[in-house]
Amino acid sequence: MSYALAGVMGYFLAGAGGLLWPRAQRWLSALALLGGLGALLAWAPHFPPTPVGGGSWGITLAGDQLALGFWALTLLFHGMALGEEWRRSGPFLALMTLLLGTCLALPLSQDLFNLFVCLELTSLLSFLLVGYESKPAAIWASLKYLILTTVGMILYLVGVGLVYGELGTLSLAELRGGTWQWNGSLAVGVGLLAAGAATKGGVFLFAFWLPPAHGRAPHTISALLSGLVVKMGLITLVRLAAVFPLSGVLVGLGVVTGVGGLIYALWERDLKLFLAYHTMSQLGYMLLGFGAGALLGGTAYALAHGLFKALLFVAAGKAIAAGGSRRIDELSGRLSLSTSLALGLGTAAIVGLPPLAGFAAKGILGGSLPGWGKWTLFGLGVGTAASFAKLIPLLVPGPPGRAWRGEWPLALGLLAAGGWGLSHVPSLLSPVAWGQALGVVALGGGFYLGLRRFHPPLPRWTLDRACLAILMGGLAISLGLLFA
Amino acid sequence: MEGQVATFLASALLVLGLGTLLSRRNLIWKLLGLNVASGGAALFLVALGHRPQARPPILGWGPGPAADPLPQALVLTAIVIHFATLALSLVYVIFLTEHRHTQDVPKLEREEGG
Amino acid sequence: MRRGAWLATLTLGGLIGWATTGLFPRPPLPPWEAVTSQWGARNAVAAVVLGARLYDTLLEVLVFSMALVGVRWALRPLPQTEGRPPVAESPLLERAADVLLPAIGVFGVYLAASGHLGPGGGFPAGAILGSGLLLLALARGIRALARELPQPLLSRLEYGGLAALIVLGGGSLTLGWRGAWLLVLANLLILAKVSTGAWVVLEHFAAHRGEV
Amino acid sequence: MTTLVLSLLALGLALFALRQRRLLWGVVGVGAHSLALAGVYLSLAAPDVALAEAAIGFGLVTFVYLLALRRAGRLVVAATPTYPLLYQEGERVAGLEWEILKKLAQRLHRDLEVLWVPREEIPRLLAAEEADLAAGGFLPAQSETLPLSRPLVPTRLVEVRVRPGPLGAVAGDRAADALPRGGRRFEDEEALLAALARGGLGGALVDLLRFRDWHLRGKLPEVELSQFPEELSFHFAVAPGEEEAILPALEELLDEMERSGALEDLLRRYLG
Repeated sequence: MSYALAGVMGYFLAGAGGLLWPRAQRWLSALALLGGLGALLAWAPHFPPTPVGGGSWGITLAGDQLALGFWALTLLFHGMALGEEWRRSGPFLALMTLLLGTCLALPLSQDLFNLFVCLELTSLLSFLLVGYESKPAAIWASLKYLILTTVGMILYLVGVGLVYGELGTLSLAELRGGTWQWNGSLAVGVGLLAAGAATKGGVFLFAFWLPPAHGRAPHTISALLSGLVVKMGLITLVRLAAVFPLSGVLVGLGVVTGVGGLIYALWERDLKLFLAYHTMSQLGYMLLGFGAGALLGGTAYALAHGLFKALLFVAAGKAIAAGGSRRIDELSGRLSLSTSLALGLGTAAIVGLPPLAGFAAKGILGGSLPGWGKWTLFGLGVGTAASFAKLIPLLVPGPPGRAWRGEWPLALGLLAAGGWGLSHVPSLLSPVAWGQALGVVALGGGFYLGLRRFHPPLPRWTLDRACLAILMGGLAISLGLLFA
Repeated sequence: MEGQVATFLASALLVLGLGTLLSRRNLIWKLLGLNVASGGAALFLVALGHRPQARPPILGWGPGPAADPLPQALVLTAIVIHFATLALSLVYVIFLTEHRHTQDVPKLEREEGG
Repeated sequence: MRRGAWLATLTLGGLIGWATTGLFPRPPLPPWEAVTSQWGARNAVAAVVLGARLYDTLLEVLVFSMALVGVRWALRPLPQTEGRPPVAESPLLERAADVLLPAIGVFGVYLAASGHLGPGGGFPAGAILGSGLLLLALARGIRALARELPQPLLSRLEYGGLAALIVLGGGSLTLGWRGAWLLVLANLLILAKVSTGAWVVLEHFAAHRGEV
Repeated sequence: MTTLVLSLLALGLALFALRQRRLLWGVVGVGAHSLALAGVYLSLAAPDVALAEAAIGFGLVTFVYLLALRRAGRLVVAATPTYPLLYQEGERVAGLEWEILKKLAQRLHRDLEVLWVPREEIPRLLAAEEADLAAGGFLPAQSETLPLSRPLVPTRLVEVRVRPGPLGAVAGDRAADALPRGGRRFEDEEALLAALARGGLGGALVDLLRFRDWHLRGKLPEVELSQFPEELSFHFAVAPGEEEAILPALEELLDEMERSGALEDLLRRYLG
């Protein structure tokens, strides 16, 4: 564990140093990446590591598979982001290093309040990076993000109070081992905790900050936020669910998020907003997995989604820069071969085409779900394919453009993770599984052709409505837990 | 008794703050509401750490039971975090005011899109 | 919509209020005196903030610093207001500033350095120091003073304090450092960080101030 | 007991602050509330938290809010020049309503801007939210749907007779609705006055204030006057989208001005 902590501290030091000496920030950031890799290699073999901290008042930190997976993802993202943003001026890289450091710190945390502080740090850094280019639309998205997550975090803080008041400890590790009584106060407290984490974790009805924030950010940041940062809220939910009886809540939220995000994504024309809504929908898969107790399935999906969504966002950023428009129908034929290729690879992965990571992750997730879960997964898969059929015209390459930079760690990661998944789950190698995957995609394409001309009026989520949704959602979870 | 009174105050402040956040249109008013609500959340924690006739949890500060130091420590952290988010959001409000000449949320939503 | 909003918040508040009734009367406190002295403190809150949960405090200081970076960065493209200072300049105020400046400095440092013994600590001390200095600086014309202050020194103090705090936190967490020296050092570092930070925030806000 | 008293104080201050109309009072009120909250912390045996709340929650936060208060956007007033309510004097705008509008803009933290338009344009501009307020002798009958302020200046309709013949009125005015059979509507008052001078019109139906304006400007020969008994008054009208933001502040301002006698002074100064 000490190695892991040293790795985290290395990131923070590199960030602080980067703010102090702006010229050195990219080298410091690269150094932090090396340190992080070293720390990962040092602590991964001694698995699971011994927890540190705890005791009276202390913070318990522990590593598990989830943390290990997210460490690997974070380091891969760091490589991608350095490749993309090596030449960016201002404190960008230092802030990004700090954000990545927080994403390393949060999965280790087993303490309710420490999770809160980590979440706040990721939020604050995200606000800064979303509004980094000082465009009014991005600043507004960032402010919306700020206000909504602050509401969520206020609920979370009250939840911390109730749980601490009832149980007298903040350590989730201690609660998991100990004996305690479930009662009304605790139900309300846990409900508020879950609502706060859901707000941060991009759950539908809780997180309408997500589409504008992810859609308006600089494209590397969109990739980071969608692929990594939004899952920090999800990890918090998983940590809570490991102690408290939240699995029903997670499954419910998963279905709502999966379907809700998909409905918005199906008819969205703005490329980055479309991907942002899709992030919501994909978070539903993970919630479903975690809710059903499939920790490995959920984690695998979270990691795979991180890879392909980041690839899609990076490619989308380049497509928008090259095509001069954000609208999907105006971009066709204007993208370079490398951008088209990246978009194509990401799309193939997200719809679950073999042998990429998306296919493997869906297979692992599906294998650990009960029957109804498999059917939900199937439905969501068809919807995903239907909505991504919009991108097919973009796959026709236009004039040549810049070569790959940040894409290659992601693409390699996609292939490697896919290969790893396939080699560990032999059933995925069968022709039946491959046929099923192709069938889902074909069905989705058919749906797209049918739905293309139909435009339902979807409600717009203004700040006030989104805020009210958080409060109502918190109320609903609390009451649900109270009467369950 | 004091603790219970303070938790009720905290709930009332939460209602007041969040209600203001939802019902006002001006951004600075919304932030003021958020400010009051976060004060409520902080007070909530401190109130739960209180014991009847407690003294501050400092060695040598008289006899009798002490208040729980842990929630107080958490609140210290939370107050600073809330100040940090507030300062950042106010800066963003200044930015939007200079560029869009309004602090009215519905107008901003119309201009910037959802 | 508005009525619904009030109804929802009221229900939520009611639910929270109801949930607290189950928590009273509060159970007795586990013994805390021994742990406090073990960290080398007399103030248990300081022992938690700077000892047992120094990691949280470290992250919190990071949050604070990031807000400062944001204030600087987001206000950068906006024009600054030149002209009349918010507080009228007067000889009396200037004399008062000369007398009060050292007093506030001493008070801030004392509050921070004694934070592990009694109420105080780096954060409030930094806030008092930073805002007190600024209030007095307003009397002298803040732009002039800001130009005189060496910016590199300020940022070195700010980020250097942050880096030292990270080292301290890491050492305490992984190597088990503890003792009164740790608390005093942490408080002073936080003081340095927060007072420069408060100064920077207020100075930037004042430079772009609105109508008050 | 101390806790109870301080809690009530903190709650009362928060209620006071958040129900204010003026942002400045809101900020000051929330600051005072923070100070009371620090007192509550002290009474709950949390001196550290009290100190932090006083230094950060009261000190820094209030400071930052005060420095961040600024004029947010514009308050656009659609108006027809009407002496002495709202008119142009060279480059400057002046008038009774202008004095009130200036105070309102300050209170709402906005910059004031006047859009000079013909009277019948006003309801459309307000509905399209191209303007926030209507002023310059706005009579309630000009639109049934717009939210209105309280009556500002009382007036009446008068019939101005120069010779026998049909009556005329300015379109969009209350007077135009009250025209008897055979009356003619004119696009603006200059057209009406021209028609009167040419002799094609027997007289006009106008409100008292406009009549007074014409009289002062020497636009009318010797005339015969008859007044209608109907009481009318000028108002401000507010754009429907801004009703919630502007109308209460306006009413509050008018209340205060009435109480302090400032409104009466203004009326005396401009209307004699």
